[in-house]
Amino acid sequence: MDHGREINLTTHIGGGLILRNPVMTASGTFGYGREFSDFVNLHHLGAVVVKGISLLPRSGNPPPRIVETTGGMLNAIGLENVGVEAFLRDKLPYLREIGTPVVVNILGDSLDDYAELAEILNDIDGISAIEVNISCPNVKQGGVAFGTDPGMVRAVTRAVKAKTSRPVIIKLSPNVTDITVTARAAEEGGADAVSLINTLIGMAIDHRTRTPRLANVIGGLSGPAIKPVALRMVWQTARAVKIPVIGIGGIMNAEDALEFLVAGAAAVQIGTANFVNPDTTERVVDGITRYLQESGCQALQEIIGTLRLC
Amino acid sequence: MDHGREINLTTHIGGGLILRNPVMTASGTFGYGREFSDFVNLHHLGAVVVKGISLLPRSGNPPPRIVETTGGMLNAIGLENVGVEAFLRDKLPYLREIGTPVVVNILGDSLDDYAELAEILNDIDGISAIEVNISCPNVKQGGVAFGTDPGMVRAVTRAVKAKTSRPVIIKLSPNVTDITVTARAAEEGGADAVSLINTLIGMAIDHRTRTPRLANVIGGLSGPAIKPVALRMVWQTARAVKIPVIGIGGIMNAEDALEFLVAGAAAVQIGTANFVNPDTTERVVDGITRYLQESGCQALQEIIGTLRLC
Amino acid sequence: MTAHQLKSEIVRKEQLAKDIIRLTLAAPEIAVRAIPGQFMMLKATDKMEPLLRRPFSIHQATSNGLVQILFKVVGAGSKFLADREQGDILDIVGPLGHGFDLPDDPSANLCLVGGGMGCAPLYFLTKRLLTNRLEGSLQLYLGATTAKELAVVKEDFENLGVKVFAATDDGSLGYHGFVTDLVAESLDKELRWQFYSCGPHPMMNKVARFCAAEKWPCQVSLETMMACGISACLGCTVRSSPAKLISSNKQFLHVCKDGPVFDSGDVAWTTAER
Amino acid sequence: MTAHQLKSEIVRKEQLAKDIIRLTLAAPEIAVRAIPGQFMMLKATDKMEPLLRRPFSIHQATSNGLVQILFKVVGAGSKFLADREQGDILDIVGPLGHGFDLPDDPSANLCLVGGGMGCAPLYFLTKRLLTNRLEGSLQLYLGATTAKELAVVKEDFENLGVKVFAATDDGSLGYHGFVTDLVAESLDKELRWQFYSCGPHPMMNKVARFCAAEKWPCQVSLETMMACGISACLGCTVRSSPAKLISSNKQFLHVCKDGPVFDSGDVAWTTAER
Ligand SMILES: Cc1cc2nc3c(=O)[nH]c(=O)nc-3n(C[C@H](O)[C@H](O)[C@H](O)COP(=O)(O)OP(=O)(O)OC[C@H]3O[C@@H](n4cnc5c(N)ncnc54)[C@H](O)[C@@H]3O)c2cc1C
Ligand SMILES: Cc1cc2nc3c(=O)[nH]c(=O)nc-3n(C[C@H](O)[C@H](O)[C@H](O)COP(=O)(O)OP(=O)(O)OC[C@H]3O[C@@H](n4cnc5c(N)ncnc54)[C@H](O)[C@@H]3O)c2cc1C
Ligand SMILES: Cc1cc2nc3c(=O)[nH]c(=O)nc-3n(C[C@H](O)[C@H](O)[C@H](O)COP(=O)(O)O)c2cc1C
Ligand SMILES: Cc1cc2nc3c(=O)[nH]c(=O)nc-3n(C[C@H](O)[C@H](O)[C@H](O)COP(=O)(O)O)c2cc1C
Ligand code: FES
Ligand code: FES
Repeated sequence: MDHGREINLTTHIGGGLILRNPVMTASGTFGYGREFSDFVNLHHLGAVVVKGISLLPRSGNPPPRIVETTGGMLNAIGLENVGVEAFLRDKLPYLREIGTPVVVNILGDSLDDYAELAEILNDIDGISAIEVNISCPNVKQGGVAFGTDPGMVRAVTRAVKAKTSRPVIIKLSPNVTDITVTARAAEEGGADAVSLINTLIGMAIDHRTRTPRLANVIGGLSGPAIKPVALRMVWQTARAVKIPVIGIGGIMNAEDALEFLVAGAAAVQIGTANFVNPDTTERVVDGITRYLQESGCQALQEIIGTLRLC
Repeated sequence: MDHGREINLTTHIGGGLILRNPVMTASGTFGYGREFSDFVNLHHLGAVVVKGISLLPRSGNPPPRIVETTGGMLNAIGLENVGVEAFLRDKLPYLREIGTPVVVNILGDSLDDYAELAEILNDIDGISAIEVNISCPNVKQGGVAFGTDPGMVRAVTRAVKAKTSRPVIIKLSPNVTDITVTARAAEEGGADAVSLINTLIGMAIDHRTRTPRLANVIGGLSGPAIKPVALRMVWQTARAVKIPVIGIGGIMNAEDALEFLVAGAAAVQIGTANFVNPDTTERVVDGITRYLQESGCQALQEIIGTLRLC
Repeated sequence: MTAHQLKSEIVRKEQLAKDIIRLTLAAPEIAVRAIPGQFMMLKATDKMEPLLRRPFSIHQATSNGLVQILFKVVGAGSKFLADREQGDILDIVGPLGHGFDLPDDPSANLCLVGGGMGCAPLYFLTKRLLTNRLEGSLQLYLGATTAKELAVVKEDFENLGVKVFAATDDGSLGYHGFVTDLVAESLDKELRWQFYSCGPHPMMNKVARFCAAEKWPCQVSLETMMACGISACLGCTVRSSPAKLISSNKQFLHVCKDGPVFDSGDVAWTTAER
Repeated sequence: MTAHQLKSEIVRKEQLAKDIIRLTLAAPEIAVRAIPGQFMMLKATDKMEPLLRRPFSIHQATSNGLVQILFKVVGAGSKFLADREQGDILDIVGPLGHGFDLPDDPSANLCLVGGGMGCAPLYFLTKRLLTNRLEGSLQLYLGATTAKELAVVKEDFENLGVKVFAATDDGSLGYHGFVTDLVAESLDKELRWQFYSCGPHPMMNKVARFCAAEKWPCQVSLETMMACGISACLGCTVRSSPAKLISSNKQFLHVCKDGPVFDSGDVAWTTAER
């Protein structure tokens, strides 16, 4: 075994975007990148996905916003963010300097919001792709999440694609009966890739006070508890669509990441693990590299989607 | 505090069925009751729900059938069971003797299977209710699970109700976009109660061998990892239907059970916890009793559905 | 601000009371930068449960590269830490957050009020205040439920040459009652005081109201649930006070970044959300 | 069959090799009923991870109410158990499963073949076989990767007055090679043997094939993933052999109930599913 051997870790995540390695950060768990500069060499990451951005700043939900559960956590941050203007002014320049591909995660209340955000971001230098968070309520249509209706998924995807020349990644909600249906809807709408999963909707109660543990009552479940569900959905989706699939959900280490890659993910995103160990992303890059060296692979592509069913 | 004080733990779970306490066993995790007689006084339970029964015996899936995950486990037992005939002959007599209400969980490949099972069981003494597992593929309709389509849920419920005078509990699948839709479909079909959740569909991969850890590739996720999702669905469902809701999913102790009761469950079922501590069910009964005593309640009903939203 | 993730050796473990532990950790990079009021996030398991790190105030940071935490066992995370022994390695991240602002004026009169484990950061603060050659008076109040919880730390403060006004809920040491009542009864109201407080939320709430009434500046160290401690999760919010909302246009503040130490006038003292 | 769930004290802990531990547990209810080849399910955490109990063979059960397990640290569960100390309490369930069938004929020639931790139940079996005043010959083969893993248990068997034929993968003790090859080379094939075997699947597979060829009866102790150990989860299946399928009409057998000890001819020796 030649441990010094160079491994080709590059991976295509759609729309012509090639990452130097498959390890991305998950939106909302890595701030705007800078927050992790003490712990991670940001140059070593495949891409940084920033906290979800809306047209206007949002202050989010009242506290308590987070609660720990067995093997996971619930969050009801409420999509707090600085808004696109402040993001471009205060946050993007730092990331642009780093040079690692920046993926901007966007969210909105209506098709128009998404379209407008896509248009604004299209003119900006230093943005490699747009990731569309469709797990938000469509305020104009009764508050049902965009991501649970294939028609709306198609429409959001089209609306964003129409306004941008950047690769568009549609981030799918796992709170659906059949994720391959929404994945295909995104593909039909012109998505360059899909990423999944966003959080599962969950809840926790303090039985003594008989109150919800989150002010928002319900929140999003993330962390290792959801990994089996995420992996299953990634595997199903990778078989159902032709565009690249980015795997997310409960990835804590390189072994977990490899499971997603073997299941068919072209890249992975790391979320909750950043809170547990702020250096997780870099460690996962190292761990994948080591595994490939040890298994005699030359390139990451040799393992993607190689799950053997007997 | 008078710890000796008698608490009224009785609870209605629909169709006139009253349990002495709200603690039931979850199907497939408690065998046919007898397996736990060394560890639990079966007289102390609210009800025993037996392993899912089909018309003919089933041998189930090839091994490996189980794998542990963070805070949970995946199973792909494949509905192995002795079949209704052997159940009635070899298993039911023991339970009948115990006298604790017996709920028979049934499963089938078609509407006719369910109807036939309901009819067979209707004539039998010592069966308090029928629980219908609708997380099974409808073989005649392309293999989509009955439980994911509201139309099929309504149809199965009607088919079973038409053939039995016993209370019918429809056991809902969590692998749906909106559980209140299938819950209402069951209610419309005439269900006396709904129980939820069945397992979430998940998967695990051995990244070294690049093979699935379950021979069946996908399996059902259970245990504390899924509790937040289960609790959220129970809460949503309790607000959406008028029939009793039975809460299931990751209940490990009395505190967990109380969370479900506060969220609106009329009773709870305990599954995976039986494997971890075979005496869990009895301990949960004791723990709920102690909690009610300590909070000065006279009856279980004083806490059901008492979640305060601020 | 630079933070570090370190594998840190436990060089000393002290069991101060039944459930109160003090750990001394070798963490030169943190010790050299730490400011009183700052905290660290400690990994409180070698498994996935509890999943998240746990925040603990820096109880002391010494020039020879050591930091201390003083904590009470309240759940699984603190239990794990309490079960570690000398020589064990802990994974720690720090120093984090915005600490106490030290007085510019050396003649300021300072009043420190700690309740329960709130004494932890106040010790570091007291030491730092004393090194800044103080002319004004320094008054220290510590409250606890019972003598056993207070005795050891009281002595530590006294060894710095500071008089401790003690209050216990059960009267087993010092004043019988709330430390805040002791403050109200015994503090010289003729002077102008700068308050520093850390302890249970209702206690700090009282301190804050008291100071607001007297128009004295008051800094409080708040606690919330934290997932990251490094301003990435946005989970650690408290509501801004109406005044702060107007001045900053921010509805919420983040304890791990804007705090844990705040001007008491900047935060909304609603108890409902806690 | 009656099983018990007990809080059982560790009365002795022995570190037999780097990763090999023997625990002696006070469990009178289990000790009095245990049959060689049966196992216990041990709770291997005080938290939720690992969630499930772990199965371990009964290595010895004594008339004074003690049971032993002998195990290797391979993951989180066994690590937890290895970290327990004398005086700690473990939550155990047992005795479980169908053990070895002892020979009816006191003049039967018995051949025991253990590999790795497979020696654990064979010790209990050997003791029990010896108490049944044996006329026939008892031949014992033990295999391990290296001398260190074998040395201690070998001595224990020898203290029973049994000669141990040892084989190690690295040749550091006894025969250099697989224990199955040693059996094939050294066993007197003129006699009729009853085999008892426990060890890695491929090893038992070889033993089973060897016995099938010679038409000798052979009992093997199998391992699978187990969630409950008490025949409730139906997770611990192995495939029936074609013969067994025909005779019993059962496609699968359950290791925790039908086994862990099976007639080697009853199970399908496919390795693909493991
Ligand atoms: C900035 C900061 C500094 C702190 N400094 C100290 C200190 O010096 N000494 C000390 O004893 N304690 C301190 N705490 C509190 C300490 O973090 C909690 O006691 C600890 O996290 C509890 O973890 P657990 O797993 O033992 O308990 P859990 O079982 O998690 O919870 C027990 C109780 O602690 C609360 N709690 C749990 N996690 C947190 C969290 N991440 N933040 C706040 N509260 C929590 C819960 O609401 C619950 O009431 C501090 C908290 C913060 C935010
Ligand atoms: C009836 C029976 C008797 C056993 N007797 C002994 C014994 O006397 N001494 C001994 O050292 N070991 C024995 N084992 C194996 C022992 O149960 C496993 O080594 C142990 O469960 C591993 O747990 P872990 O958490 O340390 O490892 P994990 O991290 O869970 O897994 C490590 C390895 O052990 C395997 N494993 C995990 N859980 C189980 C399980 N429940 N059953 C079988 N294999 C598993 C995994 O596939 C993996 O290869 C026995 C197993 C069975 C089924
Ligand atoms: C605190 C928190 C905030 C999040 N914010 C966002 C967000 O703004 N936009 C988004 O698309 N996903 C968001 N997510 C979801 C994550 O990006 C990720 O999809 C999910 O957490 C599952 O991955 P994990 O298990 O690795 O955390 C957030 C998750 C957490 C825990
Ligand atoms: C091994 C196993 C077998 C199961 N078999 C059945 C079954 O036959 N019928 C059914 O309706 N549910 C079955 N379930 C689902 C449980 O009844 C329960 O709904 C689920 O496990 C969630 O509860 P828990 O987290 O408490 O285990 C099974 C679950 C497990 C773990
Ligand atoms: S704890 Fe994560 S932002 Fe403050
Ligand atoms: S381990 Fe559960 S049935 Fe055998």
